[in-house]
Amino acid sequence: MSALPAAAQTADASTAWFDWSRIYFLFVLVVLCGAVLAFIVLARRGMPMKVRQIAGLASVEDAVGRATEMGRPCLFVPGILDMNDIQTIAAVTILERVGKTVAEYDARIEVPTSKALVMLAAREALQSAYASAGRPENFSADDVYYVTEEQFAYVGHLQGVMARERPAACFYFGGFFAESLILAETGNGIGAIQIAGTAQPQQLPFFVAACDYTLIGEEFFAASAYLSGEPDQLGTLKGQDVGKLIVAAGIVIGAVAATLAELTGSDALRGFVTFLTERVMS
Amino acid sequence: MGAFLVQEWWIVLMFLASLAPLLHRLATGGLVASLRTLDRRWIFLLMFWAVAFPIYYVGVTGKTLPEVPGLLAQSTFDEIERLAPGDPVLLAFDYEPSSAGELTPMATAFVRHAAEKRLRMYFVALWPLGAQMIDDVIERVLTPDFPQLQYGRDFVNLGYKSGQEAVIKVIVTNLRELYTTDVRGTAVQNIPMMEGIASVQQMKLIIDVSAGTPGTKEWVQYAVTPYPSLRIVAGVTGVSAPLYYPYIPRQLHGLLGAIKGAAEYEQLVLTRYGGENPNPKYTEGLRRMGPQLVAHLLIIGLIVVANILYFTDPSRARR
Amino acid sequence: MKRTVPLLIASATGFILIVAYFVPPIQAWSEQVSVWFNILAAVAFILGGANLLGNHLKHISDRARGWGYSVVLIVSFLATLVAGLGKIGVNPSADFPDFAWSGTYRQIGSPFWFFYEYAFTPLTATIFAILAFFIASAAFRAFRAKNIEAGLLLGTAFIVLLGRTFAGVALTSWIDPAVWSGFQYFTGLRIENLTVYIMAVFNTVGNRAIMIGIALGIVSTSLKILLGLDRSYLGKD
Amino acid sequence: MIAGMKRETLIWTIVMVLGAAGLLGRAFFSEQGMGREYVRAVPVANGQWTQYDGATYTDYLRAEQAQPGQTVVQLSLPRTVGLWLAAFFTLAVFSFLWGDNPFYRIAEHVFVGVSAAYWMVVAFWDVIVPNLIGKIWPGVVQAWALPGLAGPEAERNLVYVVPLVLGLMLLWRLMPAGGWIARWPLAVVVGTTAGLRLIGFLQGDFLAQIRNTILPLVVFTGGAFDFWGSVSNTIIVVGVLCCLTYFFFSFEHKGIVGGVAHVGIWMLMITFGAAFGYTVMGRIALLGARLEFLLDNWLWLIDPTGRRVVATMLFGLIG
Repeated sequence: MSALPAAAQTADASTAWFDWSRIYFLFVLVVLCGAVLAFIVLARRGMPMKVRQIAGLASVEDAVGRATEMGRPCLFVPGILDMNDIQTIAAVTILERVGKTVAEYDARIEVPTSKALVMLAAREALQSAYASAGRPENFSADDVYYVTEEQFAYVGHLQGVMARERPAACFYFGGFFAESLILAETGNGIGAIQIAGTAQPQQLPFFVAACDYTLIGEEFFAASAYLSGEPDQLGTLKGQDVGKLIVAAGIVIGAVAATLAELTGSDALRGFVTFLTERVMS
Repeated sequence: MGAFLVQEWWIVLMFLASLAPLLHRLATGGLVASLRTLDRRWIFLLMFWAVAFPIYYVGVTGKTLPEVPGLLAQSTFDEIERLAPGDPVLLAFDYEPSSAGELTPMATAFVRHAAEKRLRMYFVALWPLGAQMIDDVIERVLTPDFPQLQYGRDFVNLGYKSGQEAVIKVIVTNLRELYTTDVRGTAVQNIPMMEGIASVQQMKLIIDVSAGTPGTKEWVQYAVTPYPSLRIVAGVTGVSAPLYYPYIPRQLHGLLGAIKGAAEYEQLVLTRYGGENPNPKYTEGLRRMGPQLVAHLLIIGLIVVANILYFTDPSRARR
Repeated sequence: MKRTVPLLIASATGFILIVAYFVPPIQAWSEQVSVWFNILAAVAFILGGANLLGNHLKHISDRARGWGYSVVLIVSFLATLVAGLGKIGVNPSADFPDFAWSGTYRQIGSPFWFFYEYAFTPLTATIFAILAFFIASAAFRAFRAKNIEAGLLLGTAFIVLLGRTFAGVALTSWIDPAVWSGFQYFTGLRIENLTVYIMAVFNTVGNRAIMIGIALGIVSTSLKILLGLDRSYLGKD
Repeated sequence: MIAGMKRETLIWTIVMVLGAAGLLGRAFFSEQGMGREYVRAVPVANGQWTQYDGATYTDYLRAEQAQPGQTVVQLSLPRTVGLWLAAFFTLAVFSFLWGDNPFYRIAEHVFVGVSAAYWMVVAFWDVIVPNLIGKIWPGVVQAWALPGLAGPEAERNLVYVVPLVLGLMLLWRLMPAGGWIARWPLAVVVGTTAGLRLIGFLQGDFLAQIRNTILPLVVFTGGAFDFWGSVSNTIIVVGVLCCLTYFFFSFEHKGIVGGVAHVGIWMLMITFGAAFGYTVMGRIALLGARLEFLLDNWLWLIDPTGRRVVATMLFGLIG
């Protein structure tokens, strides 16, 4: 159970067709994915999927509506990461949902990107949004454009765009780093409604402090499901909840066992805790 | 201080003149009412002076604030101090110019400390521009102050490799699979100090200067966690420091956070090796603590004022 | 063909990589794929550059508002590009003097280096630095103890800020067992210790929960992509 | 009120312009002047070319003192122009804090242009040449840009035809018709991302964080009950559970669930506050570095690193 035999085991496994040291991991993977899949199936069979309100998402439509009234554009920033990050892919999915609202309101949305691949994907998403809103003719590929790879040049450009075009609604979804507060404070200076969502823990404080609504971590990934309102999308959220229940159960069982082991000094309990942490969760 | 203000009267004059309109408005328009409608550009201006004035003061007089090293800086220092001359250490420079303001003082102090200890230094970079940062520090510290140290014998710049954390995973078991040459194009087998170095595991210590991803977290996850005999200390930016606390002390053996960490560590290195009149390049962090203090006090003051305004706001009760 | 095939491609590559994690002979595939991604991203630069050029040329030919700035942009873009790709002013590598192209494109003193050193570097660092101003204005506006949540946010930030300066340390240095022996139970309240405690306990709690949540979100998002439920990036036919 | 504002702004602007002019004048007409860059000529490759390394004013004066009229350390006109450009860009970006203006827009457009091209050049020389062309046609790059390529690195690897084909499909976007083919490489990227991140996050973050949270609520250190250790562990375990409750999507935040979720939000807020406080440090350091650039490198008003030490000494002698 120490580090050495485990390493030896891995070495043995390199010639086999299955890495047995990862069997517990496979188990965890199957359980978590299974929970999500099960709820997708249940949703398709018509089970009602009720989820709680998330204030930030309920206000997306208001923000777009306000922009329309004021005759100003919306700004959508998909973060500074490339398509090899799930946050960016989630942002593109959210863009399609937000874009649909924009198309329905006949508002204008501008999507500057920092990566060429993101530009391609965002164009596809926005075009499809306009099509599903029944306004394919209003889509303009020029609204989604590439700026530059460099983080701060991109931010400098966004600042300029905000100061000049004064968007009434700003959406920041994706992977953000130091630019989070620059964007949020510039947006605040022009009086825009700002909704942000990211999975970069260290940037959340700035969005929380300076934006009107912030989706924290998991909420950000849930946004596309919420905005779509489709039953099987909502089902995946229920699946995630089951995942959290499993986590909570694991922590409670583990902590109780560890506490008892500490109090009683029982080797069996200690062994169980070690098995849990070093084998199952290694 | 008084003599400084008299001698540099013009900066005092500019300070007062630039704030005169604000003071005028506060005096005539009512203190609380004016503060409530304060244009944020006045805050920007205050911030400017809070940083510019101490820099000028420190720059002209050369005085710095005394620094009391904290626990983490002390353990970082001890990790390097306990090594013996000739021990190999890996210096990973995972940052670029945009964070150089915060990290250069640490990089300088780390390299100086390692050079004073006569450790063998292997430089690598996981960020494309990290290789340039390495060259900078070699040119700034090793070339002028340690001319007896030879490239290839005492230190080597292995340069940047793309692949982010995948690089760590590979070099922790086999350094030469990725690093076939150094940054100058010399084959690794022709570099004397590479003899006997097959992987990162032979390093007595990993010193990481990190501005984000890939960086300290990845070194901890992919090098130290699977090979617990490895030890690592890191100098990181203020924004990323909170993320690393959970790894202390089992997976991360020393941590310098932001300019404060740099200043504390500089103080330790100076106390041990400094001499009376240290070269200014080794006190960069200490110098920066002056503006740091005034700016922190300004922000604290702003928060206090904002809350007084909030709690005395008559419209608050109605809401 | 336009949408089904890519969907199948995405699912297949994703599932293969998941399986590869458990099958030792093909575990290295995941690293291979990362290298491929870097190549694709590099090729995509051509698309990005073409888009940038096209946009600003259009601005100029339309005489759109502020078209002069587009001229500035295009000139700086092309100048940097030509200087870098052409390795203008770069000497061959000292080890291979006969190979004209063997020098490094970053050579100090070359035109490309000039753009880097005197435009790129100061601009990056300065845009980064204006964050200090925004932190001050955000602190003044947003850090008001309107409710318990905001109060906690501001209180913690306050303690950490104070603890990181020499003033804060001086403020609580009187909690010292040497002053009164009873203080030995309260040294944890000294501001520098309080900071470490906050970072090690509360900060760990928050970050941990956020990270677990994010991981679950990523699992479910990835699954939706592999199942073809999330396919915005492929557009409509 | 508006008239008052305007007068205020006008006065302020005049004061600042006068101040800036005074500053420039003071720096310019001082004994040593301001804002010049020097270089040192170093012969390379047996004198076939000359390389120009950066030098300080101190170096120049020393060289002149040793041998008047020498040509090794010289004033560099291009670098002096560069320095002034850098100062202009710095001030132009700061001017955005006042409001959008033509200077900022020039800086912004230059930056976008230069940086877009910069990263294209980096991608070409660091990725396309070694990792694509070099893998498929190693002979070509060997004869052209990478003569040092040798060993296993120099062997042809036809697997790289796959990214080449995918790349060409991507570029098909530029063609008038059939742009949809670019969706294929995009699908490969998105599919691999989904697969890799699914595994990566479950293993790296998810399991590791749960594992670290399995802690005994009661801690004994050396046989004695450790009160603070127990409190910390209890806060961590209970806190993580409360925060997880906050993230539940199935229940409204009401009743008991609401209460627990609220404790979770409090924990998150403390986390955010701590991170905010920590970050302030780093950002102020960056501002300090920029202001130091203006005062030191450009205006030559302060000299913390001794670039002009001899200068003052010499002039002191003359004066």
